[in-house]
Amino acid sequence: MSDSLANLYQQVILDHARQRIGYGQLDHADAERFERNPTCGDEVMVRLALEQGTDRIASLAWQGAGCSISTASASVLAQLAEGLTLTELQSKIDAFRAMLRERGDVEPDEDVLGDAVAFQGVSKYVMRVKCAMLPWVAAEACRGSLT
Amino acid sequence: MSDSLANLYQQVILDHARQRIGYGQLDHADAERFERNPTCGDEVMVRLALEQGTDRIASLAWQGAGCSISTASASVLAQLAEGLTLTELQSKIDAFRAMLRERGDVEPDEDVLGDAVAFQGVSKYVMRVKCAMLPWVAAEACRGSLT
Amino acid sequence: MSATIVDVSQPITDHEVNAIRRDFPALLESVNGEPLAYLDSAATAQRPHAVLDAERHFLEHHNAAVHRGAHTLAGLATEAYEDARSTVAAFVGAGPDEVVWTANATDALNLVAYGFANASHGRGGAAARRFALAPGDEIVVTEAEHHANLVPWQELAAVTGATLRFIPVNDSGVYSVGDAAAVLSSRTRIVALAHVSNVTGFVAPVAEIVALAHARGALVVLDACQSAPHRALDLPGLGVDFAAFSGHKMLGPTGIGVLYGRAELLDALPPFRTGGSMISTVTMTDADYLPAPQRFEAGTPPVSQAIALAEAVRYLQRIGLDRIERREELLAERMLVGLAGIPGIRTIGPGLGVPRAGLVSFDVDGVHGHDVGQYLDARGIAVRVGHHCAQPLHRRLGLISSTRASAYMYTTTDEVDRLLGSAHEVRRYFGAA
Amino acid sequence: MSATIVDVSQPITDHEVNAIRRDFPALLESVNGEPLAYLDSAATAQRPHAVLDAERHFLEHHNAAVHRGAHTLAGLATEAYEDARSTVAAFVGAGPDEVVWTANATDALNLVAYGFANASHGRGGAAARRFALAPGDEIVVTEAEHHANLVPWQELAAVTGATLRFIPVNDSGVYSVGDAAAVLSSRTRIVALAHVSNVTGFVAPVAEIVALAHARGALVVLDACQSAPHRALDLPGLGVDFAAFSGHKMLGPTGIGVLYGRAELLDALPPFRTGGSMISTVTMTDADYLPAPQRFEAGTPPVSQAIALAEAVRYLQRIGLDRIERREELLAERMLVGLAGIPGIRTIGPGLGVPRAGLVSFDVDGVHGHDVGQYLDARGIAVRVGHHCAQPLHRRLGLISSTRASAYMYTTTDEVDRLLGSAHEVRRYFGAA
Ligand SMILES: Cc1ncc(COP(=O)(O)O)c(C=O)c1O
Ligand SMILES: Cc1ncc(COP(=O)(O)O)c(C=O)c1O
Ligand code: FES
Ligand code: FES
Repeated sequence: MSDSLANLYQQVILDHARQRIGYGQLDHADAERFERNPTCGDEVMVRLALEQGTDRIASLAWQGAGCSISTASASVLAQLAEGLTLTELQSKIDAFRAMLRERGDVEPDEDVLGDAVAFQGVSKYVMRVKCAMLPWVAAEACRGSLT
Repeated sequence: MSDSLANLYQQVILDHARQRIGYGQLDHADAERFERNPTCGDEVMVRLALEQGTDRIASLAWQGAGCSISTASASVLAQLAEGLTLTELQSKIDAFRAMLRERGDVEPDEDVLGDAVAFQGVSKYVMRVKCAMLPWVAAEACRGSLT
Repeated sequence: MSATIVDVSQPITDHEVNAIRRDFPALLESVNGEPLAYLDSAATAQRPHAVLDAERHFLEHHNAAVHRGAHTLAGLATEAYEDARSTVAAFVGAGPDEVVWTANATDALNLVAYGFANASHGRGGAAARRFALAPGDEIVVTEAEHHANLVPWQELAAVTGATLRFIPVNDSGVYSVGDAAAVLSSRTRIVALAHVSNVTGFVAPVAEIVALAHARGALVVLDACQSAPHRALDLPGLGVDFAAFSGHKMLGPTGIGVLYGRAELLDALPPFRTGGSMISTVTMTDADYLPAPQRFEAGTPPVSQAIALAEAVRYLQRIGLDRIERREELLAERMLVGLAGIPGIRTIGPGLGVPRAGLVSFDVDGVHGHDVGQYLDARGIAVRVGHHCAQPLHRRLGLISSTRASAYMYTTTDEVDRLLGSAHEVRRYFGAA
Repeated sequence: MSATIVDVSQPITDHEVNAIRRDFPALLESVNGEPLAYLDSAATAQRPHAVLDAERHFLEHHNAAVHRGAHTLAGLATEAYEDARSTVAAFVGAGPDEVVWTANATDALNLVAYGFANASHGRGGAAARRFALAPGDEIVVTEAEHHANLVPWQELAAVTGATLRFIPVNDSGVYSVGDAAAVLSSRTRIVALAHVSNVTGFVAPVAEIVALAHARGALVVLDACQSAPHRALDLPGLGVDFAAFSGHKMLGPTGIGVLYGRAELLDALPPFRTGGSMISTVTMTDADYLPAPQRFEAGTPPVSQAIALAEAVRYLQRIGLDRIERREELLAERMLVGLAGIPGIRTIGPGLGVPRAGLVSFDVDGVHGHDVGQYLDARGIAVRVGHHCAQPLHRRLGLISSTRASAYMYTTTDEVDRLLGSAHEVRRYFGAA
């Protein structure tokens, strides 16, 4: 059992779930999006602020209640997003989604995804893929509203 | 196959189905009852006339459309009923019903049932028991309305 | 089935049928001392080992409640269940979100009718307003419908004040596109028709009627009960808006039916049954509904039945729907020619040369349907007698009941010939000839 | 099951459980390298060989459409199907005409709610007028209901103008007869309640509430989903007017549920689904309905599922419902004591010493339900996490979700202990302790 569990709950994930990078409000947000997983009722609000006059992300913040996977995923996302252009953000979202859909068949690129590669193990748990995607789906919608 | 078929369609039944004793109207009826088998749509109207001032059946007539079993059964009933008191009629109806419910375990009494004993084989065909009972149920209701 | 499939445009051969039959345990039964000739597949089909095994395997190894659990079995069960939906959806050319599991085809048709009724009662919000009916609106069915595609529309008309009209059939029990055009109008909101009649075997001109209906702003509901099991179906290609069929007529289980609906319509139609698994948020006073198909699947769905049905579909695809259709055409022709040649027997439905499904209904002059059925049964031949849930059609044809022999991919030429042989004798036996 | 049953008042012993388990193939599965501990029977139960075999035997030898055929197989199928009805009816103390097959319990509850709705829309003639609701009438449910016994009543209220009221629960999720009395009034027309809560395990004071309701002229609808599988039921004895339960929670198949209704009421309630097999005469404009139960069984019913469910009932009866109830009481107590003793774990529902069913739901402070479920699953323990289709109850208890462990006759003491052991560790693992 320990194998399968450790594969899903990588230490990075457990840590992020506790640290919650980017948890909170923003003084000013250029976009915000609320997402909900109807199966479990988990919710996340993602807010995004750009560096003035650019399409570069100044800060991504989130609030909500969810499982350790969705929480850690939001934390990782907030960490990763800062300083990216919206286009760069989208390519990371695409890479993250591709990794989760692959069921672990392709080795994810740590240069692109950073801590988010820890979620590779989630791809084997169909019911949890949605957990991991939840904040990223919200961020993708934020980007969509800005472009 | 011929065994099982001959057991159901006794020659007496096939003959009665063609002869249709008692088929038609009555000039005057003391009671009448319409019965319908909702599964197959078959219908029978049974009419009953008493000898004036008595409870003795002068005549039982019927009309309707049905299978050979229900038709023969009406014919046999009409033949049997003439001259019976209403109480005697009821005891024949009871004996007929008992025979059909027995699934052939008890030897029916030909003195009581006459040609109707030919319906013993019907008792093995759950779907056809209703066919055989149809006119008798109508006759029973006629009797009920007169007593 | 061990037969090697050669040419997909050719009917299944007699030889292949013999191989196919070994997959169906019930076909080995004897009845009244005779080998069973099962000519009642239009009522319910028999099931191959593969289907029985698939359901049992699921129940012995992966059984769990779907969509609600986080544990491994629940995950496996959910995956198998949703894969089954994709398989059955693809079978009729649809997307997985366009397929709703129901209890049977009747339930699927009621789901649509109640969706309209609920919309008419103001349920379902703005999106559902397009389904609301009122006096002046018309619902059109044909005179040949199965009660399942008639009575729900009568009820819908009764509770909304809409008018039910019908496309009449001729003395053979069939109708033309022109007959339909004469009844449809700009008041028509719904046209409900059978793809293949379960009594006459008539194949409806669906695409033409869809064109007529859509030109008048009406939606088309197809009763595909007698087509889905027997011919390749492309529902989006046909253009119908909703369609219904049943598992048990296509080698699958009872307890499951399928509603197809165009995605856009399903997402707007108000729910039918309400309860668990079809809501997102529930308070004591209110509930929000999930999108289709979940919004129509209240409570624990027919999980093992869905998995078995997907296996049935795979079995049908292995044999080939076109080859099944061809084979049944040949059998229908043989029945039709044979029966029409027997004095005192009148066949119902399209004549020779007109496309028809693998079934023939007939009337035996002077012999009641139940006696015909019983006589054939004594010879091991299982046919259906009665009104086949189509009383108005029988009334129109001057009949109370008829006898129906229906074939499937596993029906042998010999079985048809046994039917014909016995049909020859039946009138004499009952003294009608 | 080879165990010899000794004393019908004693709980099933550990030894007997081991024998029983051999009848259930799915209990032999491994999950993540650990033997499966299936503690999710309140969602769906596993099926014994006897039930799987009975269904398969029917399908291999007697499969045919019921009620419509005159041939031998159709007769055998109809007989088996109606015998199954009698068996299940007797199981709850009812007559065969008081039992309607439905798709699941949710469907059964919707059938009743739609019966009232249709009566309110003027359907069903004079006999149905007693079911018509109008503004001013009240429908009463409890705050602890499963969505299946809540949302249909919300819909009924919405389309009739009736008001939905509820019996509130206390901080443990339970309510008293007094709480019910405070809500019921002469305006109450329907009281709908669960016999046993699927979240708290609370056993409702049904007889007392029936007395209150009947004194006010209201009808009582019982959700018996969590009682019928686990304790002896005498529905006429309890006095309820309608009751619903599902096959899949009582060792039987999915795709079948049961509605019980007092004969007099069932014969007066307007139909729900319409179509074949539930009518006597149909014209193009109108239909006459058969009496109950047929009038509620439109289309091809779940035939093989009914036969399997009857076998499940016989299996339950062989074990003994009282002994099952006793056994589950012991297991519930063990779970309750064990879980309540773990720091950071809060159990929901009645406390020790109060009757409860064999299930316990709990909240783990600082750990999300899905993480709890996943953690247990990695140890082979299958539990349910989420709102268990009872969002209002969870909201009332200040929770979004909970973890539920539920036992059945085949649950071992060891499985409960494995649950308790892992529950001890879960907070530490996720850094919450
Ligand atoms: C108390 C209760 N009511 C109703 C239901 C609904 O049963 P089904 O999903 O079988 O319709 C369930 C089970 O999910 C339940 O536990
Ligand atoms: C044409 C047609 N429509 C509808 C039905 C109803 O199907 P089911 O009884 O499976 O709901 C049938 C079969 O009985 C049918 O042949
Ligand atoms: S369990 Fe809800 S998002 Fe993870
Ligand atoms: S078949 Fe209808 S009464 Fe015999």
